[in-house]
Amino acid sequence: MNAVSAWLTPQTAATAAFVMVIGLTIVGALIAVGARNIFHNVLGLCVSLFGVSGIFLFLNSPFVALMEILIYIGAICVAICFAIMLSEPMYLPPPPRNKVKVLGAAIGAGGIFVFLGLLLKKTQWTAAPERSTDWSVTTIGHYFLTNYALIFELVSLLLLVAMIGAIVTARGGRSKP
Amino acid sequence: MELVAQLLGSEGARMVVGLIAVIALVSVNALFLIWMERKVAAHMQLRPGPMEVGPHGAFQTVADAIKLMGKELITPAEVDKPIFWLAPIVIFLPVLLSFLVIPFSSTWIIRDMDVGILLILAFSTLSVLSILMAGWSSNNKYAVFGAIRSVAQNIAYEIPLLVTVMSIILMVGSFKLTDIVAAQSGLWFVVVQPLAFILFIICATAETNRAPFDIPEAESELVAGFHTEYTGMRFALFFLAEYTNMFIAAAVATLLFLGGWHGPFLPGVVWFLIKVYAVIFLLMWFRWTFPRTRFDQLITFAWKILIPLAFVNLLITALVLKLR
Amino acid sequence: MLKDNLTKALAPLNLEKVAEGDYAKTGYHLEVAALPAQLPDVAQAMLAADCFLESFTAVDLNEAFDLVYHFASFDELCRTAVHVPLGKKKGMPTISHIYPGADWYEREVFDLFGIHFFNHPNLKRLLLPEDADFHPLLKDFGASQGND
Amino acid sequence: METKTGEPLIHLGVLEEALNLARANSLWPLTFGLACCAIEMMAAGAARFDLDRFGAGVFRPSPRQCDLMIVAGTISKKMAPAVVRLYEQMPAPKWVMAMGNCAISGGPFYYPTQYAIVPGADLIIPVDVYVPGCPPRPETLIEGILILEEKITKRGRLRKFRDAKG
Amino acid sequence: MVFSDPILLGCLLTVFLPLSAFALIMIFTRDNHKLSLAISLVASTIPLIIAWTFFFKLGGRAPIIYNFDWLVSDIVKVPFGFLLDPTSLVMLVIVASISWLVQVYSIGYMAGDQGFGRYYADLSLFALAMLTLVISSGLLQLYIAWELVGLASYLLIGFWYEKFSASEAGKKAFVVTRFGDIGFFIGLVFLVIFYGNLDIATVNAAAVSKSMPPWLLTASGLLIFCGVMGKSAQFPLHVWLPDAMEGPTPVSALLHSATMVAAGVYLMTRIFPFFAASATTMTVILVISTITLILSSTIALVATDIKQVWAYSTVSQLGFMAMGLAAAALASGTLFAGYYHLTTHAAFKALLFLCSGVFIHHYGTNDFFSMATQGGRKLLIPMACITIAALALAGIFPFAGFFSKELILTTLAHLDNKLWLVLGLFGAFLTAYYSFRVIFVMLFPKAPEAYLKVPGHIPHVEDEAHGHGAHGHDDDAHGHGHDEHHGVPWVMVFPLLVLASFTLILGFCQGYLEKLLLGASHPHAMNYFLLVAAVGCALSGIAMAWLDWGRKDAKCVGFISKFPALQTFFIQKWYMDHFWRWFLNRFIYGIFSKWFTYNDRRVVDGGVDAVAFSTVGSGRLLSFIQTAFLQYNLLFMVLVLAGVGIYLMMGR
Amino acid sequence: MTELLGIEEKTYTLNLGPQHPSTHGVLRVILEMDGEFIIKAEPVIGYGHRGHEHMAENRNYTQFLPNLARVDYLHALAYNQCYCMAVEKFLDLKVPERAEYIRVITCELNRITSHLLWFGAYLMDLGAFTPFLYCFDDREHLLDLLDGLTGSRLTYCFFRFGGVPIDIDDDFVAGCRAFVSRLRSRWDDYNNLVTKNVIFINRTRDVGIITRDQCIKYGITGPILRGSGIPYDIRKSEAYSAYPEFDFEIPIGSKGDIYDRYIVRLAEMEQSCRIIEQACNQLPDGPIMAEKVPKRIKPPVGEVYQAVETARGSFGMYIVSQGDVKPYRIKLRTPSFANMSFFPEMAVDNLVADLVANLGSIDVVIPEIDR
Amino acid sequence: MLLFNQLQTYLFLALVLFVIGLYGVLARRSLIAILISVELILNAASINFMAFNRFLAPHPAVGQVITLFIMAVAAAEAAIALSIIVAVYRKMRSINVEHATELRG
Repeated sequence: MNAVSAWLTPQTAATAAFVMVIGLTIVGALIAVGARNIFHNVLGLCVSLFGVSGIFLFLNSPFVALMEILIYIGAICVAICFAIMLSEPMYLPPPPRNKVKVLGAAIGAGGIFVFLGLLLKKTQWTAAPERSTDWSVTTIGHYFLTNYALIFELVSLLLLVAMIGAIVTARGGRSKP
Repeated sequence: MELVAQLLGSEGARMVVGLIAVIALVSVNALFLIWMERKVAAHMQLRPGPMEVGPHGAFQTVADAIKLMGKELITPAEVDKPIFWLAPIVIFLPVLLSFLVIPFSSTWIIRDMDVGILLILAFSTLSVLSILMAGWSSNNKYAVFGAIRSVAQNIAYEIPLLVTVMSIILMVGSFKLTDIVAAQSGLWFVVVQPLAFILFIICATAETNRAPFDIPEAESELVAGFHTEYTGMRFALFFLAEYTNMFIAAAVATLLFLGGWHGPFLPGVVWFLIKVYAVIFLLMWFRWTFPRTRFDQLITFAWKILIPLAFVNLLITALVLKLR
Repeated sequence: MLKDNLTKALAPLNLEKVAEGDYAKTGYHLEVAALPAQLPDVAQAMLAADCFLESFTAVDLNEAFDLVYHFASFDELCRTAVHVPLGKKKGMPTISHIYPGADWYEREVFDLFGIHFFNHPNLKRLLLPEDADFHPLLKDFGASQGND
Repeated sequence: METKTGEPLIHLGVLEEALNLARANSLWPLTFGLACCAIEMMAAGAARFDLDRFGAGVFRPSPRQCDLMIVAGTISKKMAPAVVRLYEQMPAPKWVMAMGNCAISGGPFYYPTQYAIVPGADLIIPVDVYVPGCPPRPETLIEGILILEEKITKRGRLRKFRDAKG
Repeated sequence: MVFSDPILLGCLLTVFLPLSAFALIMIFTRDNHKLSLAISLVASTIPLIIAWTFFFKLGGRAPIIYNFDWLVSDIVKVPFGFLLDPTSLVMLVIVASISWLVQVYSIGYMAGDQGFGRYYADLSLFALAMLTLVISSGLLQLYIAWELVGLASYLLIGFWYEKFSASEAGKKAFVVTRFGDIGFFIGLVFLVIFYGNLDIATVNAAAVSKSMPPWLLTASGLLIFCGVMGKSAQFPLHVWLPDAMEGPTPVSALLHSATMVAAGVYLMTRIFPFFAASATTMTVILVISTITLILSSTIALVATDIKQVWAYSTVSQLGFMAMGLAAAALASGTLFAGYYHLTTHAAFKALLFLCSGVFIHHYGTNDFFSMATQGGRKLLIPMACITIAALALAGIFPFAGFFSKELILTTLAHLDNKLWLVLGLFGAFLTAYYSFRVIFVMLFPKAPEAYLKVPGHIPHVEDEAHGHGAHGHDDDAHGHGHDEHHGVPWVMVFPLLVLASFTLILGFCQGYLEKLLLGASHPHAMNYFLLVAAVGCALSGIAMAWLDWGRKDAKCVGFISKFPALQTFFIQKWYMDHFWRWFLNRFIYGIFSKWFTYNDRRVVDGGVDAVAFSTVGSGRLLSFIQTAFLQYNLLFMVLVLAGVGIYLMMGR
Repeated sequence: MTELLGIEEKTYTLNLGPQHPSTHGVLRVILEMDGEFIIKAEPVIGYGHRGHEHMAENRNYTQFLPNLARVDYLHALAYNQCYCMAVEKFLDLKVPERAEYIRVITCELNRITSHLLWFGAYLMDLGAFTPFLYCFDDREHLLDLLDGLTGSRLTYCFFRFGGVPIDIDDDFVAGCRAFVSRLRSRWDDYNNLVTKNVIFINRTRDVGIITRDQCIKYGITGPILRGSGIPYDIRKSEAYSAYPEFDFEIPIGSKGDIYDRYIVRLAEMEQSCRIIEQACNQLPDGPIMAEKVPKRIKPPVGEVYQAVETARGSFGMYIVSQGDVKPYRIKLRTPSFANMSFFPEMAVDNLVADLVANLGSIDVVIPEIDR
Repeated sequence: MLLFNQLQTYLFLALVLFVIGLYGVLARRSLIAILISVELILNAASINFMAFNRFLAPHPAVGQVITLFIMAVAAAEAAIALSIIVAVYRKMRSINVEHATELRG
């Protein structure tokens, strides 16, 4: 009994949860990239993003974690599904894989993996000497309107342009006469 | 990290108990709501509704539920099996999670998160995904239609919903549901923000796919919409989720606009439930009164009227707050 | 009077018979008899007079068919019956390009009597299953089919 | 070892009875009418007769979610394959009710040289209850449903069940 | 806070009522003409009341400033807010009144137009922009409003967008004013970078106290004046204004004569101390505005389109105002002369346009010779009003224009170089001549044949009409055919009467306004020589017009036809349009296209010649990479990157 | 590119029916769709084909009478009447006036049941459930009346050659009056719930417009025709039975869209009420059966065409007699057959939701099309 | 030292996600699949930012702000990309990148 309770500390539980989240992220990502069926890809992406959201929770930011779900899963993934339904005829068989391309991609990605892995290993990460502990959403909002106001405006503009652009580009289908 | 440790530490027991309570609540609530819907509909339609099974048909939905559990689970040959199986579960999980942050009274709450309302909104978007999964995997044209419609509708109605909620959040200055309710101890926000309340109710009706916005499952057009191919318990889960979603939508409306648990004489929980069921009754009333809107009209309504209005409301709220 | 106008309009077509009908007995104001080849012209004349095709059917007279077209008008009470004798195993020109409403009537007659219509855009069975191999309204149908 | 065919190996006694009771009290019919009888079926669901009193008022448009197929009207030969297919799409346990004379035997339309109809639903799918009439009155349909319930539970619906027990 | 402070509430209402009217009409009620009209009228009436209340209640008091933080960072502080001082109050009253009058007038003018709702939405947008511009407390806010005004102007000029010339004119106005606005913006950027503040009061104070470097003053002053040049149609950016007359006439009255184009001059008065601090700037302005005055007056001499005459007259009067301001700065005077002329000009020029609108509406033509021959003078009230306005424009006592012109001429007289004064007087003479040319033609019409010799006049071409027929109007339904003479609707007459009375009154409010604006009234020593000279110039202009156009056996060709070369020069509008076209071709397209041509000829052709043979082989080799299969290119990139990266990592 | 992928079109087919909630029975529509837009619609009928016409040739005249009620079970009495009138024409029978009045009263009552059912079912197609129940409630009261007189609720076989078999009594007349006043008190409810409902108006206005030209080319009749503004009603134009003695109007629409058809049907119920009221007031005394009706119906050689106005439009019977006890050929000209043949043109370039609205607005009775 | 309390863990996770995404971008044929892979890459970047934010940054709001920006950009990118995909599909009836070669010189 004692052994169990010693083993079942919050830390171990948290670690288990963390491993689960990582597993979710990576497995999801693999499905997102590997599966042949495009719809499975999107669902894999959703799973992966769910995992990422969990990671954000571990990184102390429930706000960003929820925004991740709201924006990425709730908006982007759904939009992708929508595009799939609008564009690709679902009943067609997936095209065969191009072996050269897959091989090349694997080599390229592997190379980058090695490169960045080495970079990661060899870099000394040093924390800032003074660190604030203010994690509140209010501060984020404050930053949006002060230090990062310009980016904020730019992003707003970008979204506006994207919206108009999306409407203009995708328009021109059949309309009700 | 600290947060996670806390989540699984002293709070653990509370959460487990809470979850069990939630599951019980969800099932009882859904049974009750379905019965209520049938009775409300029946009385609006000059007929008694379920009468024979139990007093005034009280056990009717119990019988339905038991029957559905005993039905054959058909998996049609052409479906995309894993997704077909997962969809009913996926539609149910976010609904359950939303209960984590709903305060039934000042103390009856499983976890009072700082970003509570955001959690509900974020998870409510997931239901679209499961509808998509269900519709797509069924490999049935009606189901796909239902799914596509549902997505288009949800994209259109999510925006005004979020913007409307933002105006309340702006007034309170917090995402925390208890804070929002506490801010209404004097005046309910429905008085301050009547337009927002109306917008919210309309959007919530559309989000929960209820008439007159029930086009994803429009019977006369799409047979049963995205769940055409589902049988037995899987179908029951969709039903359950729909009614639980309704409860959540009504609960959020109550928390944001109707003062949550505030009210004289009775305990907070009772007040909360009274308000929630009143809102649900309103939604039912809509359903049994209005014809269904047409798909394009529905989308046009959202983009041309609701979204501008929601933004105007937000703008006015912001201005009044800034200048007050 | 529509009746007179129609008589006038049909006169140049050299029809077999254009005569006033006995409305009290048969319900017709005008009775016309025409040959199969003349029928499209008759239909054209009817359309020009704003008449609509009220009904079209065939009667199996054992040795031949009698095709009956009924025309009437929305504006004035004037029903015209056009009888067209048609030999067995003969075809009939379609009028579905003049009266799109005749499309289904002709398909029905094809279905039930087996009469073929030339130039019909979509001549296939209407009421019976596609794979049926009989024409039930022929007088010899009962004898050949027997009981079912 | 001998087992009678059709009998389950294990009897779950009370559980099975409860399940049957639930099934009998929640018969969801398929929204499916063939001819005249469909109107009387609608009337049975409407205000005066209200099938919903017995829990049988939930007309589902999709065969996948139904328990009961009410064959209301004449089955033409063209329609017969579709009827069979609908029946096959329903999940077990499922029941069929032949409503009206046409569905029972071809009714007034059956005569020696009839070429178009299937004389009786039981020629193509198994029928549990026959409800006669041309068309049957809604009361008759309700009676048919009650009889079907009796057939399912072997005792009758809940009230009768209780009485029988007590 | 907002509800406890009626002034702030008033400011907010002034700004947001038109905004909400615009939004409401655009989104919801565009197709419901009556509702749109009601919304728009409510949203312009309340600002009108507020403006007048402010004017009387706050007129004599110290400036009231509201500032709210908008963009705040360590370096830059950009507030938004409201500045209510006499300068803005007067302009506020002008803008609110005239836009209200024009909205009323448009009920009659635009009746039955398909885009009625859109028209009122655009008017509300304009009101929003212009009112914001007037009462904004910072230059950036002013700049935003300035651009919004441009947008509204673009929308309104191109209101009848089915008509090619109208949409082209809208585009031209937009592009040309943008030319100036680039300068304006760069000027603002200068100010922000080197001074860090855009608050009007602060900028003015800094300029006066010489805490700003002089080069910055001059540079940014000149750049900002570019904006003025664009918006107030100063030479050489004046070309858009006459074309802008393609819009509906009430729009011309509101935007392109009384308020929007005055925004440039208003900006000059707004930061007058800042401008005045640099003599270089002011000299440049003086030169440009004088050129504008003379140039546009001469073009107006030969125009046959009634709106063109007033358009060029507007340009010249704007030049005159700018002259007054520049001269005042150079002679260390006050901004009063120019600003006063702005005020009076707003009244009588709006009146001129609205009267012309009545004629255009009634006769379906823009050509005033045609109007005259069709019996234009029979419309008594408009005729009387247009005559009053023309008298004011010519500067005849006791109409408003007399006083304000007199004041500007006095200011010009203070300059050392008397050339400016002479040019000003010459301008006054021309003004009187061309305005009375119109009046006399209208009052004493000759037989249609008499006008055949007038260059540019094309008799009886109704398609030229801006108002009706061509724009989806049903002539029969509305009965605006020129041979059907019926009454003018009262909604169109009422604004005329109001404006006419202003034209009469404003002249005598000089003292009051001066006291309001400057804090004290300076009784002017009447310069009798100048008085005589000015009135003399005006009267001789009128007399000349009488001789040329008015008297019974007038030749109806104008004295200018004595100098054919000059006449052609004027008719061709000093070849300004040609100049711009040439300029664009030569410098903008020319440079770029030359560059491209060069690239084409030398690099491509030469390359082909030189490596013709070797390309075949190497091209095959390279085509593996250059396949336009995006992914292969990407893969190649990634592989190289990975290789280089790993190599570098190994090295460490 | 398209060849490469083997896709010719991005359209796809959708099978609506034969079992589908909105097809009102067993109709199948093969739709070719582009997204939610319908490119082509092809109705497939015959799923309810029972061979009535073939049956007629194998029965004698009296035996065929009950069949008519099964052709259009919603307005059975009009079909009865048509057949009786046709045979009466053959036999040259004069129907007594009281019998004609009874025929008119029952026929109009039956017309109201049909329109009420359409009203409810149509609203259900549009997704509003409650009006359906309201209509059925009203309809039950009416069915009680007819049930008491004729002995059946739906498939009436009440008229005989030469008159009616059973006379009506004062209770029936009082019942009719009571029902008329009850129905009139319900118009407000219907209008508030449906006619003025914005969603309903949006879904029906300017949808499914039918022009006069199309009506002529397809032979469209009934409320659809009148919705398109053509005042054609056989009760007026051929003025059979006792109809010439009543004062009633033909309601017509202006645009020819679904909303007009809806309004026309509502107004027709009111006109039927007027006819019933007048008939009850003017009800003459006398016999209810013609004299000397032959026991054995054996019409002379010849042919007859008889048309009546049913709830769905003009129903015509074409009977050819060879002087036998059995008819030689009976052709049933049913209104929905012609109306439905227009459907493909009506459905094209609309949304699926409009298809449902259009189909419902035709008010089809499938066995009547398929016979 | 706990697993979830180390910067390296997160960076490595981000790296894995990035590489998977990169592979997808290079290997997949469907435009939508490529878009999905790009989303993965963006998420890898977000994780990096959040990790630095958690362990290194002087002020913890900054990383969150940037992550939120990334989300906004991703949303805009998805909107445009999807509309392009739909448009491309309308035009070419395919969303296979290897078919979208009209740019080829």
